[in-house]
Amino acid sequence: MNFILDYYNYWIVVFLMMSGFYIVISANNLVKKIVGLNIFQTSVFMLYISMGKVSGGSAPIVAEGITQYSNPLPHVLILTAIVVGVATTAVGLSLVVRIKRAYGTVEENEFENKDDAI
Amino acid sequence: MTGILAATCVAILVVMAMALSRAISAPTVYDRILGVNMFGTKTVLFIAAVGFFMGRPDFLDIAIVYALINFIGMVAVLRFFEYSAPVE
Amino acid sequence: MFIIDIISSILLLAGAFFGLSGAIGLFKFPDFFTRVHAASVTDSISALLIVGGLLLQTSFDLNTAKLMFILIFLMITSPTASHALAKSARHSGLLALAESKGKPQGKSTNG
Amino acid sequence: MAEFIDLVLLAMLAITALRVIFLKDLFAVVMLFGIYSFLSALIFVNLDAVDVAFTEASVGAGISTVLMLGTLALTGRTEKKSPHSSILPLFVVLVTGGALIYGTLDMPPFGHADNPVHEHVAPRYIEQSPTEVGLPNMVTSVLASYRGFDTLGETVVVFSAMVGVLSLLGVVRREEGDTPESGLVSHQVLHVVAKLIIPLIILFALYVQFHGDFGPGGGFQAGVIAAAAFILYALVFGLPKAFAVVEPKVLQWMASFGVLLYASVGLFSMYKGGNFLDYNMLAANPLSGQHYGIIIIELGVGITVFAVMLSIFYAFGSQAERSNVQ
Repeated sequence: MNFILDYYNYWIVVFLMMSGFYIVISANNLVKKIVGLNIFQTSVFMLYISMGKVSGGSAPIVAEGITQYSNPLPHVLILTAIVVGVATTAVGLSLVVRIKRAYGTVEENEFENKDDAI
Repeated sequence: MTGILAATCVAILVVMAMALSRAISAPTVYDRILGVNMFGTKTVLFIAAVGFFMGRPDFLDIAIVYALINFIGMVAVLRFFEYSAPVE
Repeated sequence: MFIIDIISSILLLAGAFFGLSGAIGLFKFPDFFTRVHAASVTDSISALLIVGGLLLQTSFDLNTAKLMFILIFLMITSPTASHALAKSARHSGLLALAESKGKPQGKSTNG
Repeated sequence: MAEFIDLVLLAMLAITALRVIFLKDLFAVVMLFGIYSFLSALIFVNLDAVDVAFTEASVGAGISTVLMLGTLALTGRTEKKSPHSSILPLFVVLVTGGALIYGTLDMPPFGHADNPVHEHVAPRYIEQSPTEVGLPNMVTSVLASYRGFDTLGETVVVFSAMVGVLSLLGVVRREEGDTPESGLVSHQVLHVVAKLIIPLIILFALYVQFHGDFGPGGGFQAGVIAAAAFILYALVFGLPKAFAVVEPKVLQWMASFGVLLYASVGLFSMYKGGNFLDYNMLAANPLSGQHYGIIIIELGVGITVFAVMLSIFYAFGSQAERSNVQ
């Protein structure tokens, strides 16, 4: 039982990561692929934050009467990673828009054999 | 008092789960939006209640952000949904 | 102090009850417009009651102001969102149960 | 209780992710992705990462979802059936997942205070930063002061994302009256409510910007929230009116100004005789120097993020409006 309590967080994170991965490699639509990429990314964030948690700890903002704080370092790394993540998502989506304009479709199997029209 | 707060948190969690199941399998697309919206407002209440339950209610800012983003997301869904309403 | 705790408990529990009844209404009611009705009305009242209950737990500091902000925000946006949603649905041709005479809803776009 | 909440939220996340796999209606996929972001932000709150939750709720659930919806308006809302069989992807995913699960068994157990992560630099940040930097919010201290150079890099990445999106899509300035149907014209109630709400949102963004040293918040979040206010305006009243409020050209200037403001703080501290981004040199007293430095660079970050998010939205929105006219 203790074993499960120690690791369930990581296992669910792996499950989410694999769901995102499955969407990325099996989806035919590019927008859905980007959603899958975001799901994958969020699960990585969750892995980092899980590692930073100290049980019985509190949020790393100094307040009276609190002795145990969680680790602030993963929080900093992930905070900036989220903003960079949305930036890359935006670039990816604008590529999707350009593909739609060039080929008239965003389904992978419909444009993969066409000539380079961009 | 903590017992009451815990009961409230659990009740809100149950409501969130029901709204989520509505958003997952809805008869019409509008029902789905309704489920998502309800999920959002209940999340706001959940964060507020859990903050008091855990004894650090300083983090109500996050609840405010949720309320705000939930509304904007709702407007965005309606706006872009009207654009692409004819199903291809 | 004791009285305030009791009042706040009653408000919190009532809020939870209304929230639950709204969620049940989301499943039980026959057509979309009645479901909007169930969801939006209970949403507002449960937000009012729960935030009200929490307000009594604060000691009139920054948290009180934030809770008031949440309350005002929810009281403005939640009914608006429901209204806009119902209006969009109506414009797109979704019919109420009485109008569609028991026929299945037309716009089933469930994937 | 914390574990129970954590478990319930993780279960909801797993169900949402599973449902996203099988849905073909992309509108529903994007809405469920919004729920997914909200749920992960809730988990971050539960795991004590309030700043991260703040960012995820505003950036992940807000901006990403709006951008995806804007793309869907252009690319159509249903996914066609894939001609490939799903056996091979499933096999790859199962093998990778199995390997990762096997890998987690070597990880330190969840939540123990003596894990390796908590032993290297973290104790120094927790113990020293309130006296060295003088701020209660350790995340802001580490983000803006100890790892200030890293954050400068992130700001530049965000800026270059704007350059990328604008060079791919471009912002088209439209004539007034070109699209009379622009915006949610028939929703009178939304118009009134949006006018009420937008000042409140901007006020809240300013609060987040300048209260970020003491509570959750900071430049990244404030920039996104302020951009969200303008996005709401553009959604309700139409892009041409939003262009009249903030011109796309102005946004490009603002984005560059934010990055330059950040970098110039670093150069100024070098001029004063310290290292790059050494805030101790900014004032006679090191603590107030840290304070000035953090406030100025957070302002730079806020301005850049605001301008970048809004101009990315403008780019997508003007594409969507153009396709609507055709």
